[in-house]
Formats: sequence, C-alpha cells, structure tokens
Amino acid sequence: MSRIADAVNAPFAPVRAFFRKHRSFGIFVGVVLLSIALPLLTRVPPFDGIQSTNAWVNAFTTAAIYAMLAMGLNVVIGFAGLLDLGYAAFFALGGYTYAFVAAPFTGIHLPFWPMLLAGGVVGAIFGVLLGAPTLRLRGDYLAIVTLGFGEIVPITLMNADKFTDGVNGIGGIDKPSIPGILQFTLTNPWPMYGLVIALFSLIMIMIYRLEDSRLGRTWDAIREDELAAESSGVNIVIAKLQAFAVGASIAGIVGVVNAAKITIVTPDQFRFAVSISALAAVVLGGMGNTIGVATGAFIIYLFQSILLKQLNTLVENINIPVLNQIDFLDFQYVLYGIVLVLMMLKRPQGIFPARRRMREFAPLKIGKRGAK
Amino acid sequence: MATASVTSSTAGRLLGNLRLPLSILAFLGLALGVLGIDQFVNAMTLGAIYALVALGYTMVYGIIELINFAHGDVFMVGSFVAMFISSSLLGNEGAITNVPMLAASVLILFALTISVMALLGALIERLAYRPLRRAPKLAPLITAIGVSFILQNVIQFFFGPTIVTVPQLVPIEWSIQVSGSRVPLLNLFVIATSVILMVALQLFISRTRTGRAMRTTSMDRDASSLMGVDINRTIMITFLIGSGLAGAAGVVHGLYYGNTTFGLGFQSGLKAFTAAVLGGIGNTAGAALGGFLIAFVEVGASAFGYGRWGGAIVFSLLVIFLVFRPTGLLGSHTGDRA
Amino acid sequence: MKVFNKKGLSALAAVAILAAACGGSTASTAGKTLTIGISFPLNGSALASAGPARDGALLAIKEASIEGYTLKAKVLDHAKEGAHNPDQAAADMLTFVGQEDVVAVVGPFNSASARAQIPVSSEAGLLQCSPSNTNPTLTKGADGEALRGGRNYVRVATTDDLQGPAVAVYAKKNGAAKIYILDSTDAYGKGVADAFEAKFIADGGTVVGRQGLPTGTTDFSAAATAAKAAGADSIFYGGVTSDGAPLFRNALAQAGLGALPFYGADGIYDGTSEGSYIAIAGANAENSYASQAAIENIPGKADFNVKFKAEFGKDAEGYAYAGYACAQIIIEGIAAAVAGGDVTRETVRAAVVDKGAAFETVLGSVSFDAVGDTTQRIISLYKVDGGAWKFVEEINYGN
Amino acid sequence: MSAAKSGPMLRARGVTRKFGGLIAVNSVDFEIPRGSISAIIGPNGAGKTTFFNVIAGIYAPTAGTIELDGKPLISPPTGAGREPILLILPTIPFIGLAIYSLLVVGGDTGLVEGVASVAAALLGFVAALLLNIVRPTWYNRLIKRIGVTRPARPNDMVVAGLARTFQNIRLYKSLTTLENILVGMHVHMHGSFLGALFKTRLVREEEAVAEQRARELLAFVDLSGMENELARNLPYGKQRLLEIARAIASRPKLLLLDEPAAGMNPKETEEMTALIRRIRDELDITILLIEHDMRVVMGISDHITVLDHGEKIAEGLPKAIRTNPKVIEAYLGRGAAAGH
Repeated sequence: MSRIADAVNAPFAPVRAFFRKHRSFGIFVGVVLLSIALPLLTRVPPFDGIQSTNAWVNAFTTAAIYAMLAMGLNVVIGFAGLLDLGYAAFFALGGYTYAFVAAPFTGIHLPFWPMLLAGGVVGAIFGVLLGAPTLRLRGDYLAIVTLGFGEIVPITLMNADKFTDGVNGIGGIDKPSIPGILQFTLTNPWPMYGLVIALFSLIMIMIYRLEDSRLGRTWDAIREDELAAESSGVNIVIAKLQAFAVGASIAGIVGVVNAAKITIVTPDQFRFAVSISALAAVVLGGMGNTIGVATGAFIIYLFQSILLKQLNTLVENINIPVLNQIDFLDFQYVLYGIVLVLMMLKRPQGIFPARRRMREFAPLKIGKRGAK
Repeated sequence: MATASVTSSTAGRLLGNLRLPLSILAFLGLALGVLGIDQFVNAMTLGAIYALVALGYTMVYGIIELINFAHGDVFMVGSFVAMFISSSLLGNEGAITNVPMLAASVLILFALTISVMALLGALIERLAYRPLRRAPKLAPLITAIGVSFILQNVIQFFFGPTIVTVPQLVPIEWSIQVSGSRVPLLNLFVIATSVILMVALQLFISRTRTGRAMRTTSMDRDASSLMGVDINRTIMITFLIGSGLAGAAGVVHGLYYGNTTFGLGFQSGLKAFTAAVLGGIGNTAGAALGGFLIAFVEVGASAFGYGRWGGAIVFSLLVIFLVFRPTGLLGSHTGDRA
Repeated sequence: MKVFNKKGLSALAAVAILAAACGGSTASTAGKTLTIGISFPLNGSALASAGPARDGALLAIKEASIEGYTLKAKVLDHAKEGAHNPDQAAADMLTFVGQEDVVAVVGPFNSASARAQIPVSSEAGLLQCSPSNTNPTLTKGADGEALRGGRNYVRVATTDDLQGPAVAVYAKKNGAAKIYILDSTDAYGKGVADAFEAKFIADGGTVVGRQGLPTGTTDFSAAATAAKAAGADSIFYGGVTSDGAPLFRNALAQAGLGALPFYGADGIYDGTSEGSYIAIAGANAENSYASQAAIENIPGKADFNVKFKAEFGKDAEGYAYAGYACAQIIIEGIAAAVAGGDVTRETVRAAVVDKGAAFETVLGSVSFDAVGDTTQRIISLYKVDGGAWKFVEEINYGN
Repeated sequence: MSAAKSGPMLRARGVTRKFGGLIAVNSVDFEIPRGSISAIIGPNGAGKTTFFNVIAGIYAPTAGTIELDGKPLISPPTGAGREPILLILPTIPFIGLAIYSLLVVGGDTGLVEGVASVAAALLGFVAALLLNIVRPTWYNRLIKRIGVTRPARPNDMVVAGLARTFQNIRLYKSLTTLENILVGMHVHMHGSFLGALFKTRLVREEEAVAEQRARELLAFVDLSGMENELARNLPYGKQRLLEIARAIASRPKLLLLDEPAAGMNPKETEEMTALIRRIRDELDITILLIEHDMRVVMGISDHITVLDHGEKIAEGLPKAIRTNPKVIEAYLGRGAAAGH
C-alpha cells in the first residue's frame, strides 16, 4: 500500500515496514528528500548548463503546482471515473479568489495563509454548483458540460471587467509572507519552493488517506459498477459530488498558490490547454495512481518546458540539415494528443500502473463461467 | 377544419402527429417575424451547417454511445480538404459564373471531399476506437480527445495557424428579391444542400438493409449481432456516413464563408454537440432540429447586439436541457435515471 | 535564434551532444561579457509577429561594439501551445535575473506577459525594454503604479489609448457619421473599441450599434446584417486579424456593405503575407483603414532594410524596427555606463530610465517620460489601396 | 415497530410495470412471511427479474405499492412534472431582484447588486437541487404535500434493510475480496470525510472493526484465506459466494438472490442450498430467490410464487405447486396438463 515508501526504500525491508505502517510520514520524508535531491541534481552537468539553479528551482515549483493539479484531477477521473474537461476553471476560480482580495485592483490586502483555505472552499462550492445539475446524468455528458464550463469561466472573467479587470487580469498580487520572519520575493524562488513542496506532500497524504477510506472505496465501487454500488447502499450522486468537490477544492487551493507565485491572473492563463495538460498527466501517470500522476505531470512539464527548448538549441548547434528547419516547440501541443491516444491504446494503465486500475483495464482472463 | 364525420379521436390523433411540424412552423414564423428576412436567412444557413455536423455526433452516439470529441475536428479537416481540392487540384480561384461549369465543379468538390472524409472517419474508427470497443467507457472518450488534438496539429503543421482562404465558387452577387430583401443564392444553395443530404440520410436509414442494421445495432448491439448483423461493418458505415456529412459541411462552410482555420473544429464541435443534445442525442431528425435551433439562438443574440453572450447562452441552453430534459426535444436515448 | 549560437559547434562528437545542447545557450561568463536577454513568444502562431522583433534586436546586438566588452544575446521563448504564456515569461525572466552577466532584456511582446515579467525584473533592478507593449495599464493607473516600483521598464511603442482616438479623429475627418462597432471581446479589442467609441461620440459622431464576438467566431453574417439594418455608413473593428477582422469584412461584403470604409487599429495592420488581413479579405480589403502606434517615416528605414535583408535573407517588417530600437537604447545605456566606469544592472538601468535626453534610434529620437512611456507619441494611419497598406497620415500626440 | 414485526417481511400490492406497450409485470400481489425462504419461479420471460428489480428499487413501478417490514417504500412516482418548479422556486426572488437591480437601478450600484442577486439565485438553485438529490426526510414530507412522490432508490432500499445479488454476478472486479465486503458494509459505517482526512481515532477503530467483521463474513461463506485475492481472479462459484457475502454485509432483513445456483455443478448447488439455509437460520435473514433449478427451489423453499407473462398464476407450498395444473401448463405448454 505504501508505494512511496517502496520507491524510496526498496532494499531496506525493516525501514519499508516502518513506512508501511506510517505512510503519511513516509510520503513526507520521501517528498522532502526528493525536493532536496532535485536542486542538487541541477548542480551537476549537463543540467547545470541549461539554466541557473534558481531557474531550475522555479521550474520545479511550477512543475509541482502542475503535479498537484493533476493529483486533484486524478481524484475525479482516476478514483471516481468521471471525466472532467473543465478542470482549469476551478484553478482559475482559486486564483481569482486570492487576486480579488490581495491586489491593488481592489485595494484589499488580506493575508495569504487563510486564503489558501478560502480558495479550497470556493473551488468546492463551484464544484458542487457545476456537479449538482450534471452528475445525475451519464458520465459522458459530464465531460461536455465541464468542457463548456471550462470555456465559460474564462469568458466570464474576461467580460466581467468591473470585477476582474477583464483581459488585463489582476496584477501585482501580494506575495505570501510570514510576518517578521520571511517575505517571499520573486527573484528568490526558494521560499515558494518550500511552500509548494509542503503543500504537495500535504495534498498527497490527504489523497492517499481518502483513497483508503470508506469514501475512497465508494469511489472505487462506482467506477467499477454503478448499479452494484447502488445496490450496496451507496448514494452514487452524493459520492460523485464529493469526488468532484474534492478535485475542485484542490484546484482552488493550487490556484491561490499559483496566483501568489506569478503575481498576476489573466483569463488566458486558464484556457482549455491547462485542463488538457492535466488530463495528459493523469493518463500518462496512470489513472487512479496518485504518485504516478504526480510523476507524469513532472515529466510532461519538464519535457515541454525544458527538453523541447534544448532540442531546438541542439539541432541548431549541430546543423542537421532537415531537423534544423523544425521548431520542436511547435510540438508542445500535439504532445498531449499523442500521449492521450497512445497511452489509451497501448498502455491504458499508465507508465506507472496503479494496482487497481491496471487490473480493470487488463483484458478479462477468466470468462463469466470460466471456472466451470 | 374537422368535418362532422371525423370523430374527435381521429382529429386528436391527427393533431398529435402534427404537433411537432406545427410547432416548428410556428417557431419559424415567429423567428421570421422577430428577426426579419435577412437574419432569418442567416440563421437558416448557419443552422444547415450545424445540423450537418450534429448528425455525425448523434449517429455515432446512437450506435456506440461515444461522444466523438474528434468529430468537430473531422469537420474542420473536411473544410481544409475541400479547400485543398478546390484550390490546388481543381485550380479554382474565385467565383465561377458559367453555370454548367459551376455545377460540375461543385459536384466534383462534394464527391471528392465526402469520399476523402468518409475514409478518414473510417480510418479513425478502425485505428483509435475499435481496439477499445470492450474497454471501460472512459478509454475511447479520452482517445477521442487525443484524436481531436492530433487532427488540429496535423492541419496546423501543413496549413499554418492562420486563417486560410477558400475559393467561393458560387458568386456572392447572385441573389433573388424576397419582399424587398436581397437573399443571396449562395445561402439558398447551402440550405438546399443540407436539406437534401439530411433527407437522403433519413431515407437511407429507414429504407435500406444497412440502415436497418444501424438502427437495430443502436438499440441492442448484442441482439442484432445474434441476428446476423455484422457489428463492425455497421459501426464503420456509421463513421463513414457521419464523417462524410462532416466533409459535406466542410465544403459548404468553405463555399459560404470563404475561409477556414485549424481552430474551427473546437467551437463548432461544441455547438454541434449541443445541437445534438437539444434535439435528443441518438435521434437524427432531432440533431437537425437542434442545429437550426442553436443557429437561431446565436443569430438572434447577434442581431440584437448580444453576440458577446452568444456562447454563454448556447451553453446555458445545454445545461438547462441536461437538467430538465436530458432526452432532448425528440430524444429516444435517455440519460441515466435521476 | 537561427543566427545565434551556431559557431563552430557542428563538429561535436556524439558523446558531447547532450552537454553541448545544454551548454549551448549559456554564454561563458569569462571576463567582460555582457549579455542582453531577448524574451519573446517564438513558436506557433506567435512567431509571425514576434519573430521580426527578435531579429531586429539580434541585428542591433551583432552590430554593436563596446570597447573592452563582448556583447552577447540570449534568446528565451515563452510561447506555449502556440501562444505567449505569462507563467513561462516570468520563469524566463527569472532565468535572466539568475544569469549575472545579463544587464538588460528586450521584451516581452505581449502586455499580459509584461505584467508577469515586470514584477520579477523590477525586484532585481533589471532593465526591460518592450518594442510592442501598448496596454496603458502597464505604466498608468493603480496597476501601473504597483508594477512600476522598480522603475526599470520602458517601451518604444506608444499606448493603445491613443490609437482608438486617433482612428476616430481620422474616421470623422473621412466623413464617418454613423458607425457600427464590433470588438473581439478581449482586452485589446474591447479596449481599443472603447477608446474609439468615446472619442467618436465626443466629436459628435453617432454609434448606431456595438457588440462583441469572441475569437473563434466564424459566422459574422448576423453582425453584418445588423450593421446594415442599423444604417451604418462606416464600420470599426476592435481586434486583431486572427480574431476575425477579415471574416467580418467579407461578411459585410456578402451583406452588400462591401463599399463602406472599414476602420481598425494596429491589430489588422499586418502586411500582406499569408494569414494577414489583406490576404484573407482579398479584394474586400480595399477601403480599409488601420493605425499603428509607431512612426511610419522611420528616418533610418532604407538603410535598415538593406542591413536586415543581408543578415536574415528576408524583408524587415512589423516590429523589426522597434526591436532594433530597443536593443539600440539598451546598448546606448551600456555605453553610458561604461563611460561612467561601472557596468552593473543598476548603472545600465539608471542610464536608460533616468536619462532625461533622447536616444538616437532607427525610429528617430526617442525619450521616455516619468513612467517609462515613449514621448514619441505618433500614430500612423494606413489605407488599403491596390492590395497593400499605404501610409496616409500621422497624428502626433507628442509635445 | 412492534406492530410491523408481526406482519409479513415484504408486502407487494398490485405491482405493475410496463415498458412502453409491454407489460412485464401485471398487478401482482405478493407477501413474504417473516423468516421464510420464498421463491419466485416461472418460465423465461415471465417477469421474474423485472419484479425483482422493482422490489430492489431499480425500476419504479407503473402501479402498486411495496412495503418492507411494514414501511411503505415504493409506489409509482407522481408529480414529476412539478419537480422543476421546486428547483426554480428559490431562485425567483433573486432573479427578480437581479432584473430590478440591473434594469431599474442600473449603473455601478445596480451592477454590483445585480451580479450578487444572480449569484444568490444560482446558489438557491443549487441548494434546491442538492436537496432534491439528497432528499432528507423533511424534504420528502414537504414535496409530498405538493403531490410529488418518488419511489425509494436502490440505496434507500439497502438502508431500509434489503440486499440483493445479481443474475450475472456484479462484483467490483478489481477490488480485493475484503474490499468488496467493506463496500457492502457501507451503510453501517459512519466515517466522515474529515474523519478520513485526519484519520481520527473513531475512523481507525471503525475500520478495524469493519475489517474484523468482513473476515468473519468471508469465513461464513467459506472464503477464508482469500482476503487479498482480486474478485476478478476468483473462480465462478466463489464469485457467487462473495457476492452473497457482500450482500449480507449490509445486515439486511430481506435478502434477494437472483438465480444463486445458476451455472453450478450438483455439488456446488448442494453447498449453495446449505448456505442459504444457514443464512436464514444463523443470521435470521428472510430470503427471496429466483431460481430455475427446480431441485433447488423445491428442496429449500417454504413458499413458492409462480409468475407467467407477468401475472401470478399460483402460490403456495412446494408440494402444491408441483401438482398445480396451471403451473405445469405454463412450463410445458398448453395441453400438457390435460394430457398428463
């Protein structure tokens, strides 16, 4: 059960047993170790040549934000089996919630920390707002309605310029601070990195706990067989709403952090591409597999933000005639499509399959009456 | 109108059968009155295009219960194929005023585009959807989204990200006068083409063996398989037809607007899907009806200066229908029980 | 990017490829190298407009020579999914900040990216010069004040708030009395349309209809018919070509309004290449008017065009001049700092921002006001004539 | 309560279910004595499974009522057309306020108030919708007053004390055996959302107790030692057992078994029969089953009801049913009874 502990402590059986028992602690230790190891790694060639450590740390911070988004979406898609294509909308709502109360645009300056919670609450409210009318319907209708919702939210943010400053977005958002101890700045990415890492492990722990709880089992049951779940006494609409609200509130919280990090929110930041990139991360990492999904998000982010750029520089430098003409950055977008199609056809369980999801997608080995 | 010899029950039944056509006529009359003839023609033309695209959604949904996200982009590819055939293969540059030449060019254009698109649709079905026929429902849905992205990017790769012009073969100057308003023949041509194709589709579904196979398959796949219907062939034919219609819509779009762009599929796909839901997904006549309805809403919004909110209104309609009437106006397929 | 970082690396062995790839873009920090960062969205649909600005800047940096120093350029691309991405723009700015020999940055291209970048560069005291940001709120108003904290941002393009009124003045002069306005509902399109509307009404014109149709709209026939029904004698479109300006123009023609004058701002002034307003609208583009927040009669234009063609093998267009001018201003600032004996980010910044006098650039003499906006407030107006944009006149708001 | 205890466990009155023009179940009256093992039999297409599904809350009846343990739970839905009114009702004052603010007040003040009113209307709508989904008892009473009734849904029936299995086993195939049982215990666990997040002592204890009970249940159906097997990997016979164990986990008063012995060999069938008896005797659960295998039905049932073409044609003790000419005719065709 404690996958993270497995990953970190593979050879040490007693340690492994300890972390199996104290999984939350194990996740925390694993994430912290990783978050120390990553910046160290960037000091080593070839990574040190790509960009400065500060820029790397900033990239990791963004990747972790993206990974948290993917983990939240995974609750909706991987656990409850609901396809949410407008996930970026909740991300946007979280961001605008903070921007609205912590920027010169409104002149209000509330502190950052309680707003984290507020972002989650706003996300959850809108999750229920959208989920209640649609979750009673077929799963694929939900996909379309959320897709539309994902379109409507940026459009509304754009048009309601009295409240959101329209396309300009809200800028100059307050950076977090711990009064008297630490003021976050934009040129020093380390405090934000620390904050994101802490939040990342917290969210991961929470998600793992939910997965193993009564609620998590309910989601599993719904995903596997809705009718059977109902006949086990599960109120499927409420359980789905809960999944939707959990996913949305994670997006809301992450939206607050994201707004505080970039210090500006504009409607264009929350377009369909964001939802799709999170979906691609979920599919790549394996639906239902929290740690796999987080890793998938890291891979996709670093691939498109760092590797493709380097590929461009590479082919230009070594002058390969045909490749030279290709701008690899043009392939950022098609990457999502390829990931979605290929993974579904060839490896639906993801590159890091979750125990449960892997089996559900595997072909039936035993027929209905195979044992007879 | 009922004579004394007609019993009230027959009259009632007659009225029941006529309720839909009558309400459609009433709606059209109202729309004509409110919008005026110019905007009415605009709406009908736009509706014709939406209807053609919506048919593809509804047919595929009817038969394999898959929302084919890629269908909007199949329409988009259709518009590019039409553009390519028209300008590069046929060498057209603009309007053709010679009527026989025009008819020949347009016919060839339709035939080629529809064939290419039908093949593309079948190819997508074969490669991306058929292997997932027995997989959990989420799998083909996600694949469809992936296909949609790939189609967009392939087109963007070959034709660039900008708006591309398409030769408008039918001269836009040709028009007739209707009660003092100038109605371009081009609009009438678009509406007529669409109506002809839709009628042909209805005939195909109700009169031919394959059409009947499609209907039985959509009702119960396993049962019709037992009765000797080749399911794979039937599904493939559904995709052939749906994509062919999207190709036709692509041709019509190009002729009417004179341009296309790689992002066309997303917006129009969403609207066409809404049309399919409004009409009752799985129901071909409903899809057509929904297409026209959406067009009237959009054109109406734009005509009165609320174009800014057109998208939001359409989307709200979708949600309202999903909540209060998930079966749509003429729906046969229901949403899951509440 | 194609000219940069190409020298002598082609013979690298396969083993060294990865290292070369990663090390390629970082200049060696030996001794007296100074780097000028270039930050634009450079792939997908963003490349067409931002590419020339980058090339202009690269050309200026290549030409420049400052005794005792090597000038280098470092290009970072913040486009994602084919469009500018503010998040990536901020990340790129952080990369520049983290690289000690970067003394100033040319860019960004889009106002939204600027809003994400300026807080970062301002904290680090790193000078930024944008060739193309025209959104007034970057320097004015409450937002501008918050952003302006570090006084490190200047721009050579004048602000949008002047374009709309300039077109309104011209349209009025051109005989427009009853105008129909359509905008693309986004910040740029709606902003410029609002400014136009206000000025047009103030000057005694009548707005017979106004609405917005968002990017991605393909059907403009209803709006065209509405314009016709409203009895408009002129049309204004606030938005850029890809929002649908030429589609609206075609729809107007189809509705029988092809002869009406069609006004727009710099969003439709995009040359004649593939995908441009003129290319899409074709013959319908005649009698269209556009503006540009830049000087048309660029003093050094002919000379620059020759140099540009020689360097890149293509004609200079769009923002190539402004990109060149930005780099020129920065280089002048560096030269001033060198003359002062101390080249740091702060001295370069001060040399540019705090200098009262004008810079001599390809755009002519440029100086900045207290908030970093150019004092060269010239709006040029163009008309489509014979399938190409022809300069008609300029309106100078400078003092 | 005490009055209910004496009556039948389940009472169906005039239950009818139509699909379009087809009448699957036609006005069936039916009672299950407390503590009995009852069976419904009938030829293929007699409407047995439809009747089952009506009892389980999956299909709403077209007519008729069903009481479980004296509580009326299922009746045809009424006033469905009035439900949207309930959803819109709470929004009307806010929409009115919004229109007033935006159009009459106007300007900046009006805009702010208008937007706030629209938001309030939306919230009101969703609140009404949520009530409509959750349906607390007071809400049910309220809507009953305006004539809206909805039959209990499958999960409501489970709460009321009914559990079922399916003809073509529906397990959570990628969950383990133990997890399947734990899902079955859902209605008797109370671990809250926050409890799970913070892993409170209450939740941990409840989980431990539940797991213990799940193991006991597995032992009861003789699946000990298979706790961590995936349901998918169990052989067919054991999947049946697991499904029954999952149903019992919800501590039902009445257990519906849909062809529990289908596809089993004689030995397995015998074991299944014994298990069904044990469930009744040891766990005190009343049982209703549909079965094709006459040996099972005759051997186990106290009480048999025969359906044909959706109608009840006979009921009574096994012995009486066996010789009932109507039943023989239904099974063997017209004339068979006479010729016998």
